[in-house]
Amino acid sequence: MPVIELEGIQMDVDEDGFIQDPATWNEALAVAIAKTEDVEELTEDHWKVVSYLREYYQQFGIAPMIRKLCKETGYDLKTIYELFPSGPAKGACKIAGLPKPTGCV
Amino acid sequence: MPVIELEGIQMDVDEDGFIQDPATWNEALAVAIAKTEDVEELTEDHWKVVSYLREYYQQFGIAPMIRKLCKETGYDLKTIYELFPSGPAKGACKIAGLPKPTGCV
Amino acid sequence: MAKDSKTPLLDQLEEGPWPSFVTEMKRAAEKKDAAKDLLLQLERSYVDKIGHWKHGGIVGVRGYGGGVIGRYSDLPEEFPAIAEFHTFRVNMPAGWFYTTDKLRQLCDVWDKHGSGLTNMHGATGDIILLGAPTEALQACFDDLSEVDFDLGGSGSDMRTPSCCVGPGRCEYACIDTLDLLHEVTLEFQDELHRPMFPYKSKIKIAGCPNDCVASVARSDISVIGTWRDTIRIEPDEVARYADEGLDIQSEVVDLCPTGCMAWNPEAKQLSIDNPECNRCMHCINVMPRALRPGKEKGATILVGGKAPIVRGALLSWVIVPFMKMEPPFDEFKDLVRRIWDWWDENGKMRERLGELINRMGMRAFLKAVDLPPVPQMIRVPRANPYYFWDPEEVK
Amino acid sequence: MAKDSKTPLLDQLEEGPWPSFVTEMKRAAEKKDAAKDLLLQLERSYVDKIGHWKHGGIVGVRGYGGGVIGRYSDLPEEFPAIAEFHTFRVNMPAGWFYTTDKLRQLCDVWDKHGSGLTNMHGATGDIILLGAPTEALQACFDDLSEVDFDLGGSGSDMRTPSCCVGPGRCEYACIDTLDLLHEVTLEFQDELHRPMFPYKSKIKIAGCPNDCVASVARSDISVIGTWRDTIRIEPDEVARYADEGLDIQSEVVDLCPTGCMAWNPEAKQLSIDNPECNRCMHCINVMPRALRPGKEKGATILVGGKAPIVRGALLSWVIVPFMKMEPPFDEFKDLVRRIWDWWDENGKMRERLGELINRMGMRAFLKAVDLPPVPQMIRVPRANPYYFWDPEEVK
Amino acid sequence: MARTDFGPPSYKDMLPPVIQKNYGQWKYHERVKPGVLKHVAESGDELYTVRVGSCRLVSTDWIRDVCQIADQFCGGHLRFTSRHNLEFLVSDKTQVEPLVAHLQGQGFIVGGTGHAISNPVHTQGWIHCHTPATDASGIVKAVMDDLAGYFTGSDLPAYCRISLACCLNMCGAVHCSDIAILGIHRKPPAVNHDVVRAKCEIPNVIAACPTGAIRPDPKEKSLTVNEEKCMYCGNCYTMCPGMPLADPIGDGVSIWVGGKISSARTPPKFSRLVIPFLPNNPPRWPEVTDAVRNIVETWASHARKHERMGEWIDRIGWERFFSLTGIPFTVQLIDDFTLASETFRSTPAFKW
Amino acid sequence: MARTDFGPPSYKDMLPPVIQKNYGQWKYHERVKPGVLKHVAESGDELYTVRVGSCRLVSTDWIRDVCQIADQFCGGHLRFTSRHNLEFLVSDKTQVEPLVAHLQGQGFIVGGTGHAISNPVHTQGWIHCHTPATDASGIVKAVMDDLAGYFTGSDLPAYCRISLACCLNMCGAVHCSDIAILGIHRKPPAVNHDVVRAKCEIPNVIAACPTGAIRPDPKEKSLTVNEEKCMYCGNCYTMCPGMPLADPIGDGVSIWVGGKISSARTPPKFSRLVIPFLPNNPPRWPEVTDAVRNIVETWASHARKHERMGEWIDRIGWERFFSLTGIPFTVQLIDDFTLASETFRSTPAFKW
Ligand code: SRM
Ligand code: SRM
Ligand code: SRM
Ligand code: SRM
Ligand code: SF4
Ligand code: SF4
Ligand code: SF4
Ligand code: SF4
Ligand code: SF4
Ligand code: SF4
Ligand code: SF4
Ligand code: SF4
Repeated sequence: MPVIELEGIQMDVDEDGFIQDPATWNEALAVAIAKTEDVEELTEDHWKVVSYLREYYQQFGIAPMIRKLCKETGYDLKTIYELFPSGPAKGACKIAGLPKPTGCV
Repeated sequence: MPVIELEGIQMDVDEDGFIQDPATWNEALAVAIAKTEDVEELTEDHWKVVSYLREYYQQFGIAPMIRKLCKETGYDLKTIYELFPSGPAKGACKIAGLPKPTGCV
Repeated sequence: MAKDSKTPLLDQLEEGPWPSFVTEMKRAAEKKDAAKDLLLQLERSYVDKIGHWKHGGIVGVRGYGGGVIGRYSDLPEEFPAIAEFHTFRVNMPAGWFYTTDKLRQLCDVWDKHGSGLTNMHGATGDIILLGAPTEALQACFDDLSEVDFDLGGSGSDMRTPSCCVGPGRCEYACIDTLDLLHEVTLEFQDELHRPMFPYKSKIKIAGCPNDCVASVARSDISVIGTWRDTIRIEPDEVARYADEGLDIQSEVVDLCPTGCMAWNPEAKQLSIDNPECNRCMHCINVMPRALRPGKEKGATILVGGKAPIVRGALLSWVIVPFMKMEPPFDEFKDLVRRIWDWWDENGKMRERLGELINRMGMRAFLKAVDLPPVPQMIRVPRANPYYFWDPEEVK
Repeated sequence: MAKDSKTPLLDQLEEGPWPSFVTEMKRAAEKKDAAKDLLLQLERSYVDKIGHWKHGGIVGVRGYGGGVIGRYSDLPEEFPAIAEFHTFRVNMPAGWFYTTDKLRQLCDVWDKHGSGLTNMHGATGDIILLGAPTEALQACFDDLSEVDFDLGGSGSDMRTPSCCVGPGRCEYACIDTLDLLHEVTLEFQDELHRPMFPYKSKIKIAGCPNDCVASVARSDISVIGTWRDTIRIEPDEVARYADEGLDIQSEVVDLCPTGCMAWNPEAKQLSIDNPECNRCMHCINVMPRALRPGKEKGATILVGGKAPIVRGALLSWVIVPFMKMEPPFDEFKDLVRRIWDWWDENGKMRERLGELINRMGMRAFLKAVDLPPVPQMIRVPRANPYYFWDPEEVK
Repeated sequence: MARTDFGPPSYKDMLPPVIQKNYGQWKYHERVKPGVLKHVAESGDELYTVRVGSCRLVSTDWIRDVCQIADQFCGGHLRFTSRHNLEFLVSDKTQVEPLVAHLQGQGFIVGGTGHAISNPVHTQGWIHCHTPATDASGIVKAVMDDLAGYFTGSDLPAYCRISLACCLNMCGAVHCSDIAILGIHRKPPAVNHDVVRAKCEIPNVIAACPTGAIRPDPKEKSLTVNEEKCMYCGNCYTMCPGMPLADPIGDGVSIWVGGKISSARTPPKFSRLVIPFLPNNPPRWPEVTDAVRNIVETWASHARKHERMGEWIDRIGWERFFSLTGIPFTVQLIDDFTLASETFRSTPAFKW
Repeated sequence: MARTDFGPPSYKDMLPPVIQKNYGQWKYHERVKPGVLKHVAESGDELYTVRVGSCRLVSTDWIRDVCQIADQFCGGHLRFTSRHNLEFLVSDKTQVEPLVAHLQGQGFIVGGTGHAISNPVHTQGWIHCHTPATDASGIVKAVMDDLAGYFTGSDLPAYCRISLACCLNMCGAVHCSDIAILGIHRKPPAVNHDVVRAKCEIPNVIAACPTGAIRPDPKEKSLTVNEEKCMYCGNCYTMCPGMPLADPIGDGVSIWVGGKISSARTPPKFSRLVIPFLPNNPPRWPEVTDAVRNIVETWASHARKHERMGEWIDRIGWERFFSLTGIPFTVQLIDDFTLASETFRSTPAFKW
């Protein structure tokens, strides 16, 4: 199983770089994952999205639908892609430590 | 609204003689109603059926289906009609103080 | 029609060529207060555009759970004679055949106890005796039984089964509808009189696919006569129809749904490719002198038909393509028992057989009643890939 | 085929008249380890009777949420060259027309970054570039974009729309399928590349009711060309077909589903009762020299088609019987937006448009997208009495 | 206690002698003229049937009247049909015309055989039921007064079966009629909490609703109805008197066409909604009689011989049915119940 | 960052000159011979199309090969069809025969036009997908090797479209094919709790199951499957890697017939299940090729001209389809999903 290394701590991730145990997520880890997804720095805007995703996931056990994400965070899809160039699923969810979204591909 | 009179106490019933407020049911009342349904005396067998009906109703808010009634009390339908000549709905349920069964007629 | 009539609206329904129920009500009203009050309450409904009966009613006679429909006016002060106005469902003789004696006996009983109004017949087939007070019920039933009339079904029981005239007057009858009906009714008296099922269950029997008793649309168990061999042709009569001016090509051959007929106008010869015939009856219907059902007769059994409550109307579905139907009809009665057993065991309250099959699946039903799957059961095979396997099969 | 072949099972698929994908894989395997390992893993699947890919995979290129399907071998040690084996969905040109130059550019890019294997084309219509490792993805896309190839759809987005050859080569085309396709694809680039919907959404465009792109069965929004006036007849050509031996009566007239044609063999005259024609295309298909669609052309819009996941397959349903289709196709684009808006607002996760309409009712859909009910929308009216009224109407 | 479970009188005792003799031995029949059938047995015996319309809701006096006629002409035998007509069974050919004349003289209506409009199957309506959305006997009378010529004649293209049910329970087989007249409610039940509390089996009422519109109301120990989801089927009222739907404005009549029962040529079919609402306009429901006549006449003038309503429509298409009859197409006709998707059109092949 | 959202290459730049000139001005076509079409424009210009079968899974070498042929004969233009065939577009009539000869010499298979069996639409199978119950390319190769004569000839009664999908997702339009070959699983998912816990959105997995077979397993923080209710659709696996269904014995192929897409004569139809299971028997799946050939040949020898598979079956009836093909009728063919009641037979009119 691949691992990601963060300041000495090793973390199991799957092939796509999603962390395996959502409980191990922390903010420092998010920063590290962000780098792998072309996000050099997590700004307040990024955190707003990330926090929303985590809260939603903790409450409902799933990732929100995109429309909901945009509505609730106030960012349109364009902005989300500016913040997370690899998009909400591969980018934002991964950084937020959610399981890999399994919708259709 | 029609009334039934039982040792001086008057009780609202509907046209078919079903008591209107199930909470007012008591055993003496059952005996009185029984007389209107060709049941002269409530034997142990009768009480077994009546009690089962009341318990079921209290738990589920409905009268049991006949098959269930027979299975659970151990009396076949013939016996039920011997006990309650006007049948489980018009006879037994009425004596047990259940609301009028509203299934199909 | 008097100027000061109390029923000015209904009076208008005494005019016109079609027989008038208002006239009938008035005739009964001359003798019976109940009929008079019924007329007046109906007039009120015509004014109010709303019915004036209370909900439900549960009344009956000793020993039976069904057969009487309770009904109370919601205007008992105004119409006291119909404050209680319960109807009897009286089991008719098979095929609705009567001697006038029998009918008069019935009238006598009803004139004595009830409103003098009837439905000849109810939609299920019973004689409906319309309206008697609670206290008259038992006595009326006692008198009915004196003249050999028993009650029909109501509530969650087997409803009064019915059948077409069949061998009584119809040359198409492939089964003895009248006898089967009578046998079945006698066999299931308990099921008829003592509601015990999740909901009502209806049996209707038609002698041929014309289905003159509408069994396919309104019975849980539909029995429809048919044959297994070939249509019998009377060549001379074919020619006679042609001579009489019937256009056999356009009225018969072209309308045959399977296209299995051929007509040679020169030779005046009609031929049928019998294995391709689906026995729809059309050609026989048009040329009854010339064509007749085959000789190897029996019935197709279909189940599940019903009106829309609760999940939508259903037409019955073929479950036995062919069953011989000979007295004492044990094979059929056994099947009915197996079907009811499964339904009674699994059905929810107010769930008809067809709905239960829809909920649990035809597969489960066929297995439970032990019938083999055959293509005659379906119009088309499934279009969805959602089917099950017995784990035993997957090895 | 060498005796010591590592792919004895697959080798058997190099024989026979039909072109062999195994041969193609071997050709690619000569140059690419990934192709070789793919071949070996497939042989393994042929032995094990099971696939050897892991579940899912979510990879992509910058700025896009879809267009690449992630895939990982579940035997990465044995087949390291396909441990990561992601495919690109590359948006094809409308109608799958290519110049050889363009195709060679594509091959160059793919030979550089990927396995050298492709699907020409995927079932949705994309060019499928089969298999590249994660690290190659961005570079490969960069090079693709250099030669003007953009990605198609994947995930919960508008999928790559497709269309039939239409006016490019077909005399039946009632709309400019190629142009409409191109316009729509450009218009909805954002929806194509950035999944934002409850689930996938497909658009397919056919030039006539022959539907050579199977739009009715596999697109959420199906556009099918048709006409509103009368079929054009070339009487001389009709006669010529007859002279050439076509049996116009049995092959054309008798098969017309509406029975609106008549053939006079003596006069060699064919007539069509056009208002009764349903424009099924059959007669035109059989006699293209003689018959042609009318001149007042446009499209019927249908929605809801899809494969069986989750609630069963659906064919698309007519919602607009006729829409003129002229550039810039604003009416159509607006309608698509209204449809998506409603779906996006109300759809559950993984609920396709057709399923949502089934769940919320056609009535709700028509109201939301502002389309009037017309009989052309239905095959038959409802058979159940369960319909709704706006309280406003009940007064 | 009275004896029980003895069953109906035996049909065997009810059959006229000619039937007893030729039981199951009928060979063919002919339609002598409207209202008169002739059945011929293998033995050569003939049986004539004279069919008479009945309003079904009859007095015992009427029964005695017809008994007397049967005594006079038919040796004391008669029968009723599955559509509630009355049939006089005559074994003596010479009695047929006198009987017909006698009947007509007494005001009976002879007909209903062959390609005619026979007696409309119908139900109780305001006469005896608690759930009707309209009357039964009254509309039938009004419609048949208008169409009586189609009962006494038989020159329609095929059978045309008209039926009426006064509520969605559809007593009778109206859901498979050439023309069905169906009473409908259009307002959700007005919940009476007191009644619900006292008289209703709450779980059964909730389960009874086909659309899941009913929820418990724990505060009231009663029920609430989500009015948006209610389509007024009245099923909850059947289960519970506390949920009445009847309303003078809400209630009325809908019209359905194209059903059939027999398997002749085409399999049985359901009737389909074509007019979602016509008002209750007693005593003669002119909107209803007009609508029915329009449909009958449009069919009669366009259908081919032997083509039932539904077969005709299948051939010409529903879009053409609406243009020929001039009936407006409204959104209610589009299905949105459980099998709705089967009713949508999945082809661009339709008529304008 | 690379530029984005520029869209596909414009088709306008891809069209050969004859098409550019006659775009939208085609007048009629003729089928010259199997694999060769001739389209004539209003201008009188002619366009010949030579169609070639393709296995769809091709190497870049193959693409370069066909490009070279297109350069040689077609001025550097070619196209693919919606069924993945390759088409050479020739504006010079004299080039047609040389091109055909050249193609055949190179081992290409020319055909697929008119009343033929064209290229089977198919999917990934074991090549690239994670949910297959069978392979795609392998079966297609085996079936088409067997039926190649129907690709190169065109004397079938009508089109016969064969399609294959390797799982119930049915990529491609196999659900409306004359013959569909569909991979199916027959075992419920083997739940891997660790994976479910770590990787799956539990509520979505539960919601994904069409039969409601999946329940939460709170103890394991995972899921359980009610195996009696599972019909192996694989939808849960799509949502969650912890629920694999693939199994060498459970997996295999089912056969469906009678679907169509075009509206010619009859509206589009779904294909219907006729063989619920055939084993995976690579590399040549003989049970599948036999079954398909049997169906094709039975149809071809019984259908009338222009009668597609489904039209033929509609005419003769499904009971006759089973007797003519000799395919056994099994209980799996009887629908028990949501619209099941529409598929049952409600008439005694059927064939023995
Ligand atoms: C009297 C009769 C109508 C008539 O005027 O002829 C009738 C009258 C009633 N029917 Fe019926 N049904 C009558 C034949 C039918 C038929 C026709 C048939 O049996 O062939 C049907 C359709 C076939 C079927 O059963 O599906 C029919 C389908 C219903 C239904 C809907 C059942 C369903 O599953 O869809 C109900 C509702 C219910 O059971 O709660 C119903 C309920 C009723 C009730 C009991 C009203 C109620 O909601 O409780 C009516 C009592 C009226 C009264 O006060 O007298 N009635 N009912 C018919 C019985 C007479 C007889 O015994 O001969
Ligand atoms: C590549 C392709 C098959 C092929 O070999 O050509 C394909 C491959 C997959 N399809 Fe598909 N679908 C492909 C065209 C289709 C089509 C046909 C079409 O688009 O015209 C359909 C039926 C039409 C439809 O959308 O309804 C189709 C219906 C599905 C479904 C079921 C969707 C439904 O609503 O019923 C799924 C399941 C899902 O989305 O989770 C699915 C899912 C998949 C997945 C992503 C597997 C999955 O469960 O996540 C497959 C990825 C395979 C891989 O690893 O490469 N694929 N899929 C086709 C796309 C190529 C392209 O872009 O050109
Ligand atoms: C008397 C009766 C049976 C009974 O037991 O009471 C009966 C009797 C006959 N029917 Fe019927 N049918 C009777 C109700 C029906 C019904 C049920 C219904 O209407 O509710 C049907 C099904 C209707 C439907 O399909 O919707 C019915 C569909 C037929 C058919 C098929 C007609 C068709 O083309 O669809 C025939 C054949 C024919 O007449 O060509 C038929 C033929 C006949 C024949 C000719 C049979 C015979 O050889 O004796 C009888 C005389 C018919 C006539 O009226 O001209 N009978 N017939 C019923 C008379 C009802 C009435 O008073 O009008
Ligand atoms: C090239 C292509 C369109 C494209 O954009 O790629 C095409 C081209 C033509 N189609 Fe098609 N059809 C094409 C896929 C289809 C499809 C889609 C599919 O198969 O997935 C259909 C729907 C199939 C179905 O109904 O299941 C289709 C149903 C038709 C029909 C209707 C046939 C019928 O009777 O049902 C016609 C009319 C005819 O040929 O008589 C038709 C007619 C034609 C004509 C004659 C149109 C014309 O005038 O040019 C073209 C030559 C047909 C031939 O092969 O003989 N085309 N055609 C597709 C070739 C696929 C292939 O390689 O085999
Ligand atoms: S169903 Fe058949 S047998 Fe019975 S009366 Fe009608 S036509 Fe005669
Ligand atoms: S019974 Fe029907 S299918 Fe058979 S030959 Fe007569 S018309 Fe044709
Ligand atoms: S769908 Fe019509 S216009 Fe398009 S290619 Fe096919 S036949 Fe031609
Ligand atoms: S297009 Fe179809 S419906 Fe119209 S005339 Fe031709 S065959 Fe008939
Ligand atoms: S149709 Fe409805 S209202 Fe009429 S009798 Fe039957 S249950 Fe009563
Ligand atoms: S009338 Fe019907 S839909 Fe409305 S609440 Fe009652 S049961 Fe539900
Ligand atoms: S049909 Fe199933 S297995 Fe085949 S490619 Fe599509 S999703 Fe994958
Ligand atoms: S395979 Fe399908 S039916 Fe079985 S549990 Fe998974 S989702 Fe449910």
